[in-house]
Amino acid sequence: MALDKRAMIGARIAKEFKDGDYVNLGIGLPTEAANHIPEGINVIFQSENGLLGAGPKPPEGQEDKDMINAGGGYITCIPGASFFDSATSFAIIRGSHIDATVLGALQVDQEGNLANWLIPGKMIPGMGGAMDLVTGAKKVIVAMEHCDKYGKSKILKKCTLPLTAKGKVNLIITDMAVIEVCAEGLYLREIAAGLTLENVIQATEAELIIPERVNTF
Amino acid sequence: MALDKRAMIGARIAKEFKDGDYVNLGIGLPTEAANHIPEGINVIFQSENGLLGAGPKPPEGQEDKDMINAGGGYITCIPGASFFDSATSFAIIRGSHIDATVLGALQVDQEGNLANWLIPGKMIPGMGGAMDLVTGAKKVIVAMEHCDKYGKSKILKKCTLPLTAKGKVNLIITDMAVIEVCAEGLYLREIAAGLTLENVIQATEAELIIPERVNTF
Amino acid sequence: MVQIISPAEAAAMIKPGNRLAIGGFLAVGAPETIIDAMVENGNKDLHIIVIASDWEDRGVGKLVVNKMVKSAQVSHMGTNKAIQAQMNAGEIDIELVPQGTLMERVRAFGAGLGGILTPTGLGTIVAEGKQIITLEGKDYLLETAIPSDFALIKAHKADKLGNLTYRKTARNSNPIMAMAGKITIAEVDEIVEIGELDPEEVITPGIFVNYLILAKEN
Amino acid sequence: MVQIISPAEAAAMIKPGNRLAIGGFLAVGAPETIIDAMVENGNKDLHIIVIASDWEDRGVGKLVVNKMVKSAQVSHMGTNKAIQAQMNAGEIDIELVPQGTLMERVRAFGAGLGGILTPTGLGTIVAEGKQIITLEGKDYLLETAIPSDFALIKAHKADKLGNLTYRKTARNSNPIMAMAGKITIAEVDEIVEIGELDPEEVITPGIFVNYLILAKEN
Repeated sequence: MALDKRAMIGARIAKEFKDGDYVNLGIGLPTEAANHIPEGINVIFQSENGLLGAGPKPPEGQEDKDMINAGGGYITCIPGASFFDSATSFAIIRGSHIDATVLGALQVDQEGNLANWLIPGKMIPGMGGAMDLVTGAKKVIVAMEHCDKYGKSKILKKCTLPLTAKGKVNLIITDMAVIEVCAEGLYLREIAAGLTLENVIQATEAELIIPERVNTF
Repeated sequence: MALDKRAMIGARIAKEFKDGDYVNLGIGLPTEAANHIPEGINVIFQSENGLLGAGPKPPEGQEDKDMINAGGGYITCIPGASFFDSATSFAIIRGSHIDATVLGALQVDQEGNLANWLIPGKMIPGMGGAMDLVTGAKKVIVAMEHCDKYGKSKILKKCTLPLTAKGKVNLIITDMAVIEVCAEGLYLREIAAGLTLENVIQATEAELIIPERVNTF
Repeated sequence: MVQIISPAEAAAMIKPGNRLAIGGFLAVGAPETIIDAMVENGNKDLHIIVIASDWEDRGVGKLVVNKMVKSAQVSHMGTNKAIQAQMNAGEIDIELVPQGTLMERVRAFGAGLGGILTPTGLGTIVAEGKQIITLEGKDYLLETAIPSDFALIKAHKADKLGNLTYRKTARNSNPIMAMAGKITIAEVDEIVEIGELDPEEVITPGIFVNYLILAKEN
Repeated sequence: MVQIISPAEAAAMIKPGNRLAIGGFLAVGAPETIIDAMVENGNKDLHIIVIASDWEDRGVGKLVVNKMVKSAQVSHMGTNKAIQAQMNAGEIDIELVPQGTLMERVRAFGAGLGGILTPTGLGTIVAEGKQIITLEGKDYLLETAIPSDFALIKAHKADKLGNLTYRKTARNSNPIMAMAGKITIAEVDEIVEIGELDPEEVITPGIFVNYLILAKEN
């Protein structure tokens, strides 16, 4: 994905966070959000391998072999951080103590189902902590490109890949749109600057509910 | 109970411990065992309110309000002690990490059932940690007077009081005898010095299996 | 993030019918300052989830003596005659729960689990009315998570993010109760600045804590 | 009490068919010294219980690459092509377990529980063949305890009673795996005298630990 698209999505994700929120960012695109936290908003990042208060990458040469995030990358921790074991980490996650989790997706559908861990016949990485995160976080945000590399919509009427969790997604943020998952279906809330309503509808297999007011982001 | 009887039972309990054992002593008579640990045997005492390495009572005036045992009495801790929460404490207990637990009893029966927490119609203290201790410890030792204050046997064919746990008692140590609970029933292993086999049999409602060799203690 | 409030403000948050998971073991590690404020505030019709009903003049025993408790899940009541008397008079509903089971049921709620399978209580009155699950020939009781509205706990130090440390055996049930409150209020001996606690020494991460109260001197 | 042994002695204890709960997360906090000794010893037909299959040249990945593993319960294998290849070739049996569920199932075994009820995995292939328990209208999967013969873990410091501390994110699954081994072997950076660890800083009480191994310098 182009750098400016990543930044745009990252910035839009970051707007979802309130001061004092505890947030878990999945690897890849979701981590981009950390670079766009608005001034005056303090967000505390959890790393599910056992850390609250994950900080930025250390300067080169100052890596600590015992300080990694859930993606395996070297990190630091901020003042007020705490370490704990993996069972406690997932008690935090599954017990709805995390305010928001942001994950990538292969597919999302209009029932809020998420598929992000398995393409049958391809490499099977395993679900890691994703199923627990999606099941337990107070708010589940999916961040992804709107379409796959063949131009096909990743927002479907019904997921075709094995699910990560059923009916748990709250918000979808892509390079084209911001879509809220409600009981009645998918509400189109925002469109990326420069795109038309028609562009988004055409790029989306799922039915979209179009409210009177759709903002630009 | 007379002091010398308490000491006799305490000393006999203490003989059950091997060097390096982790032991939980119930309140009352079982704590007497701590005073009789043989030279050269190191036993580490757990207190189920969250301590491994419970030590003796502090000298008067040196009590710490945050240092109690499960009976509420002030204690100290030994070098090598550790503090933990109550869930971890009972994970230790129920997970069979405790080598031996010693508890008092109202009744024990020949199937290894124990009743030690409730007399219907009387005060109901609650089971506290007793049910977990009896269920989880590797070896469950009951320490008590052989008969109640009316002279009635506390070792029965079948417990009549509400049970603490079913079939979990391994050894019964009283002021009259040491009795092992096996699949076939109760083996009389030892008789208190000065008593006859007949004394013990008469004082015991349960059937006793009398092996060829019965020692004195 | 946490807010530092007064004991009276804490007591005022708690409404009739609320379920309170309260830390402490025979009043050691009990949040006495919050309890005293509740007694003063006159909270009523409380459900308490506690290891023990403590002493009549210490710990949650004070809530009982002042007739503020309508029901309790508790493992030990041997040190408090008031709760026995109220139970016998039908003024208080008691569910006796083995201590280890109580801790797992409270932890389960905090950890988003529906319950746990335990061998403790099999063949006793604790098993009455409960589902027995057999796994590879071994029986277990299905014990369900215990929900709570508030956790009221006592810790030693807190930083301003709510990270907590405890002191000796006053730790006991407090870290578990702390996980389980929809709202967790921690009474502490000392509040320090962010960064003053070593991340390794934190026992309860601040994410579990909503409010801090400074303990009265005692 | 614990015994201090050599890495080779540890490897020699482990027999074909044994179930090993091994600590670490993407090889951080993995007991590398024990793993290397096992590779050298040529242990075979192992079942491993791990968060991740790590890297081909780090952590439990080395056991996989050397074809020592016949089956695994694991939550993440994305960093190790060897385990994917062996799985596709039918050389290794894999049960994929959500990471939080894996930790609870391992903890359950160590804590004497038969299992736990979790919402994680409902409506996914993880739920296939499992019992669903409905409590107050909410569904949960019944997930059973995962037994293990050995726990192989990495800690930072140990005293001679086996009390352990950890370092930063190298803590991860280690304290949970430590609870669950019928025999627990801890590899540590440093062994100190009894009394040198503050009772408040101990994360894994020595009761869970049977053997200590000093880690190779790395």
